[in-house]
Amino acid sequence: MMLIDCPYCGERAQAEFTYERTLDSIVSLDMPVEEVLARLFSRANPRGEDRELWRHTFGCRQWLVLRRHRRTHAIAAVDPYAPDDPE
Amino acid sequence: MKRYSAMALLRAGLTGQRGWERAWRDPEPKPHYEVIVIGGGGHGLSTAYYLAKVHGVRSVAVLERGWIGGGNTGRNTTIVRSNYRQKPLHDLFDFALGLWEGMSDALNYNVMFSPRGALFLGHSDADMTQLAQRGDALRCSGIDAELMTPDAVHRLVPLLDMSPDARFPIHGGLIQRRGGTARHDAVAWGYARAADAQGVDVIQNCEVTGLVMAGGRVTGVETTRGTIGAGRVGICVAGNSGPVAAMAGLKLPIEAQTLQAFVTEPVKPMIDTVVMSQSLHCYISQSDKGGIVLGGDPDQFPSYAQRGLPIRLEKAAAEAIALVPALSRLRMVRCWSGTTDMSFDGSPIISALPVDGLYLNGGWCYGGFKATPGSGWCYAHLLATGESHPLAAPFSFDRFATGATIDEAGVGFMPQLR
Amino acid sequence: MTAPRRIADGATDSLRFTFDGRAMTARPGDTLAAALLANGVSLVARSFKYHRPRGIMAAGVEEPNALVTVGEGGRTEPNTRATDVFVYDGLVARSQNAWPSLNFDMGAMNGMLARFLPAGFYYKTFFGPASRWMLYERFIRRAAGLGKAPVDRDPDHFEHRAAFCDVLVVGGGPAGIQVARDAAASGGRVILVEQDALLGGSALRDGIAVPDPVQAGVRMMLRTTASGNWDHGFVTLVERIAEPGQQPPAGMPAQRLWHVRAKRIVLATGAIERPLTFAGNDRPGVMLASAVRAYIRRHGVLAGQRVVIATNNDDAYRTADAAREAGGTVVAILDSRPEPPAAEHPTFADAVPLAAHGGRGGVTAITARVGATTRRFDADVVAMSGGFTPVVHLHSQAGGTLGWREDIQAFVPEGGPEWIESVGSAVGEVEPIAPASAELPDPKHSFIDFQNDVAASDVDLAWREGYRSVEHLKRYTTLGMATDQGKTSNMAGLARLATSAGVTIPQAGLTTFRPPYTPLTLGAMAGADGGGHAAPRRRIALHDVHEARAALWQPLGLWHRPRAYPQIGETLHDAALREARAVRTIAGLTDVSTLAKFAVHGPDAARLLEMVCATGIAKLAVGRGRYTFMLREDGMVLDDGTVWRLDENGYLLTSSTGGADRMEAHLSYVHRVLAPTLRVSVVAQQEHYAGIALAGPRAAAILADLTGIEPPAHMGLARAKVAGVPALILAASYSGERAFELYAAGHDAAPIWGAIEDKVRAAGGFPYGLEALEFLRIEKGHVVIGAEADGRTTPHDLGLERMLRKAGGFVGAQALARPALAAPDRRRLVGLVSSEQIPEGAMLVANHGATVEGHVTSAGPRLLESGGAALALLAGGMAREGETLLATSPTRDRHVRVTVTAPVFHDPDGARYRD
Amino acid sequence: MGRAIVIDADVALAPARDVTVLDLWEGELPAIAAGAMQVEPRRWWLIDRGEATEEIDTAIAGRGVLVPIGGGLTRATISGPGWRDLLSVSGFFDVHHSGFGAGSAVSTIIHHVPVRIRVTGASSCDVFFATSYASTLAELWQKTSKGG
Repeated sequence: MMLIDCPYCGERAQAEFTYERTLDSIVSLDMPVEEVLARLFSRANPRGEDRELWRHTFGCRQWLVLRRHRRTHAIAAVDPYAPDDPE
Repeated sequence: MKRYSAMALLRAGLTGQRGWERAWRDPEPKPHYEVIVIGGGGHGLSTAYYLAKVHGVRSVAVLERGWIGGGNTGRNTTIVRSNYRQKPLHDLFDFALGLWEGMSDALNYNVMFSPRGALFLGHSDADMTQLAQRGDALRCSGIDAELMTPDAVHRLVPLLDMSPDARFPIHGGLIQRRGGTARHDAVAWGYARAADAQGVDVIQNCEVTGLVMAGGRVTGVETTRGTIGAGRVGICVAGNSGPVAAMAGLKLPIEAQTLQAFVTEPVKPMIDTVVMSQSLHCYISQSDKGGIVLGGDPDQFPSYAQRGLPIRLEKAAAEAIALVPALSRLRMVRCWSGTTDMSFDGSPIISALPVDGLYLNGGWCYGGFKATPGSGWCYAHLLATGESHPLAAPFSFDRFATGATIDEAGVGFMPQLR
Repeated sequence: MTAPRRIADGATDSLRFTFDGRAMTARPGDTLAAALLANGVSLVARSFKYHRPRGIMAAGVEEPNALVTVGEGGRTEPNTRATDVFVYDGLVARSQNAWPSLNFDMGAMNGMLARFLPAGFYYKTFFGPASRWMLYERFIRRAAGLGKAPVDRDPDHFEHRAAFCDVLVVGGGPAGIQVARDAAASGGRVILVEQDALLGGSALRDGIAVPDPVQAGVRMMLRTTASGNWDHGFVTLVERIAEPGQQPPAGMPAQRLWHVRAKRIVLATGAIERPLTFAGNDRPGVMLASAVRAYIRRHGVLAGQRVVIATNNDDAYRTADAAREAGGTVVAILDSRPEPPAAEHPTFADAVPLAAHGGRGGVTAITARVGATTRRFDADVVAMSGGFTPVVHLHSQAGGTLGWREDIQAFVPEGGPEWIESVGSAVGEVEPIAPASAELPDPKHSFIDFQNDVAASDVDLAWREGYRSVEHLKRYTTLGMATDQGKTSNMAGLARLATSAGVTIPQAGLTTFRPPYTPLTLGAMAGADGGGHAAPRRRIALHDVHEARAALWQPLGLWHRPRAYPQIGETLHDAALREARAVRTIAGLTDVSTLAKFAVHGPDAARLLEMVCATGIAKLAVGRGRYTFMLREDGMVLDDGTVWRLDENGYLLTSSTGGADRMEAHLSYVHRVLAPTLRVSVVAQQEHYAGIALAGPRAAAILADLTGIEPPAHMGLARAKVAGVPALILAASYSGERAFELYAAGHDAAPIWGAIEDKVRAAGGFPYGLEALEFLRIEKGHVVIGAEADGRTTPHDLGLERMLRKAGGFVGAQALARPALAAPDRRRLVGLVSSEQIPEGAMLVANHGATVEGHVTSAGPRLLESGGAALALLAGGMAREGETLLATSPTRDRHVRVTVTAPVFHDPDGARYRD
Repeated sequence: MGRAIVIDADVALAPARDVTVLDLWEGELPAIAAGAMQVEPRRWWLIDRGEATEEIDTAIAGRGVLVPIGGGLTRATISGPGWRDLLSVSGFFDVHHSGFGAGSAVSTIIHHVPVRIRVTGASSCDVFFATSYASTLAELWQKTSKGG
């Protein structure tokens, strides 16, 4: 049960959050089909850090970007989602 | 291979159990193998066994990072069944079930496959229709499935809460009588011993750290015990498919997630059948030792920690008590976590990859154990011939791009919804 | 009255309890183990495999042997460690895993066959078909297991609680108390948990007083075990409010599971004494030296009169002192070290126990090698000490690493998360020991895992057979897999493995520690979610209205909705037919409150909806609505519903009940992630509005009568008061008849239902439930999310492709281009008709035994004519129109000839929507 | 902590009725809406504003919207010294935190139910949740508090 430091609400239990997807699998509606399929259906899936989109579903309902280590669960950063985030 | 039998056991008893040999050798890696299987779980070991036994390919090494059977083979709820709704799935899993039925004899190792029945409970008329539909699909494929009335369910599992105001009232069930459980560790050990007897090198403590490429083709692997050449390399490391595929620069339609299970202290027999549910992620069975083995929801976020969310275990306990109230005072003695290879349609991938000489068997989600022999059989076919076994052909790597996905749950590409 | 083994102190026993029906007495503060020892009971249990007689070995949670069943009825707790239950008046304890009795147990036959039943014997025999294995297995299963589970429902409840603190200290011994007091002194919230009923830890067995942490501002939780250490300082604690089998105080739960979030965790979890490995080390009367001392000092119980100490460290000497003070005779101290400390007891250097002798009643003597000779000592208790193993479980569970300490022959915490530290004996502040002795003349009877009967010979066998990884050893022999989770056996097992391998213990490896530290009840895990509360039951706003009309309820996810309103003597099916026919011929009303509803407002509302919905939105006129559907990003149909334009920049979107949360998240995702600059507000109003649908040929007249307004045309909307309550009226039809959905604030909607129902009944109609609604919509050919749209179907599969916006720009448009989605043999929506009822879910085949080509997704009766209608997904879809197929359901033994038709059976032109 | 004390708190459930979402896609919260409960960065709840709600509607015209949600909301008024303990039952939020005083509000989850808690005084709070869950929470609190 991780502790996620929501930029809007402060530190909250993971039970209030839902994982959505990795940041690099966000697909915009104007992307070409090949890119859409590549993004939707492939993941780096690293045994280390990745950038993930989560939602504080049972709190402020905002979309957050977690830089999180998948083996240790250490969270290096939690930021509000911003569409111009470099991937 | 010294054969196991009751007589051999008796003789050994008279000589202080001295006569047994090693179940499998501890070979040094050779410089080159026809086929290298990365991953010494049940799937990898059975692949190696069938490569040698069925296809006569004996120059085979299974490379295991740690100890064989230490991944998801040893971290599941040991349930074996084939009653999936989608035809490609139930055909593959039923082929596996057929192999389970003769596995102990074939391997000369008692894997304790125990067809005590796999029962799905229905909690509403809608559930019962879903179960009937699944059963009808199975029966039309020649696979056993039987709808049960509430009374019949109650007779089979007398401790179920049959009251109409139960939170999950029981309207009946669908049973696959050929389903059941097996001793998970024994599957890895039995295949390792039988493969070893066929000349396969089972090499433990040998981590693959890279792939050797030449001319756009995989020609071997780098390991912690040196470079090993290979004609074909088969990845078989469900739970770690992503990092291994990344060695070839590939990304997969797979995300690693944690699935937990737990077992209670042993008690005298109280539940003889594997009990599951059409609308809950809840699995209940009793091991031969007497512990009630319970499983629940996956953790629904990516992780390799092999450490899960306590609230998932708590939910599984709550649902188990709702179904079998007498479980309330039993105690969880141990829990474990597997890293599952969650594929993006919920079905496995047994396929060539877009790199020559490299193959993948993975993406088994939380359902791989029951497929072990069938998975190995089909993967051995692919690695020996370069062609997909007909049963495995639908489980291709490119099905996501073409749209020919096999989505049993119908929830799409987000593994956390599965 | 005083129990016989109690050290005379003038006090009397005030509690009564029974063991195997025998009445005994105890004192407050006694564990059941202490009370049994006090009453002279040495044989308490039988081991798992060989049914060997076992007594009490330890004084704490590490006890491997003394497992009993405590309590009666639904409070029965099997496999309770006698050392971990405090006696209360009326406690009922029974021995287990013995038949016909603890003294004479037939299962002990297994012990005689032990030479044929080594570790893993079952992998080598019982071949043949699976049915033959199941025959053997039946006997194995009966012999296995320990206690019997209760049959009755648990009469007590359990609770989950959250707690937060700056420092969580686990372990109320001297080290833990010190840390907790210091932490409290520097401010902040400090919680100290102790699994025992008393503070003190190791100080209790040495009779040393400890300072009071509560007075220092510490929140103290006794009888509370830290069972799991998870991510980021999250710890699960189990608080026992009632002892096993005991009725909790009125209104209180039996146990609480605490979810604690701590900024810092201090593990003062102490150390557990290790047994020594020698033949017969499992006999009743062979005990841990620290336990013998604890029973004397803490409980005033001397476990035996003639005490032999076997040790490799100084700690056990304190036990010798305590035994003598209590009036016992210290026959000998057998110290494996060449130079033992000076002691006022007969002490033997270089002395190693070889075998304990005796019977079921317990140990009578012990043989030891003393220097070059072998000597025998009479004893009725053997107090052994193999050194102390720091309790590192919680450290390790959270990902902490361990390092080896040669001087204490144990692992201690090393690295790990920065918020966790260990103190006291948990970091190895324990007596150093002499290296373990490898001599073992009788490995078959020298036990390592006592409960599971794993002897040294089993470890040796596993090694010879190649099960050499410590994990293989554990799994092959079952060492460490018992209910004590190897607390006393793991180190001895590792030591034996290392000896076989000729390596050091750290080279041999270590198995991982996983929660829980001690077993915890599923009841506590479930907390308030146990029993009937495993998931919320959501009630609709008009629940009581329907309840008053004797509605049959149907679960749908967490919701419960009216399924039908049967009249007396009427079956569900008949009721639904009556209700549905009334809708076709007169009128009916039904509750549609659970539909998802979203208010979408703002200058960019239409743009957001066009991204979410695959159908046209922009041209929708104010005051009008239309059917719409949404796709997942992979092109499959996600949900469907209606969209209504309320004003220039305001829309109401409805979608399916079951998909409400998913749709809320989807709308938010599209808005906040894909198009965050849109000026739009999306508000979920699912529960704000109760919804009542009025349908049937008379619906428009009834509505006009109730509101005094001209009813809106089909897919039009209006606002009016009904029964004085303001309502939004949407002229939408799901049934295939002229219909209106009336939405009003949930708290105020009951009068609307009443008013409509009166008019409907006066006209000869009825309220109708989901079953009738299902009949109606199947006949009209409306698809349902979950049935026809099963997450694998595209708009093309459902015949909706003509509604797709050609220009794209909606979620899912791109992935629809995938080639397999256009394959001609995809299963597509068709209708089926038959002269009889078509079994829902049946497979579609040409003939018996032929390949399955499709399946029936929904089926119902024709309402005003005979026969059945169904919707189905069929390979090739409408290209198959006119073909005759078999709808076959082998599981229900129903096989019906059907004809493929268009998927609409009632009013295909929508004439009935026009007034 | 006392081992044998059932929580000392009173719970009263009633329809919330007058609750309206105020969403702004532009600009600041108007002064007349001050004191509204902020539930998201750009969303507030107007509770029991009665007639004033219309004035607020006028004040935000063109840059925001008011949407009623009270028809499906229940308000639990919890009072008594044990209210924080009561909300720690099956909860995940630190209700005992010293910063969580009168005037504070939080969205969290209790016993699987999404709730919004507003602290109204030293020994009282309001908890808002969807009415469909009212019986679920009522049963939980009845079992736990002295009312049970």
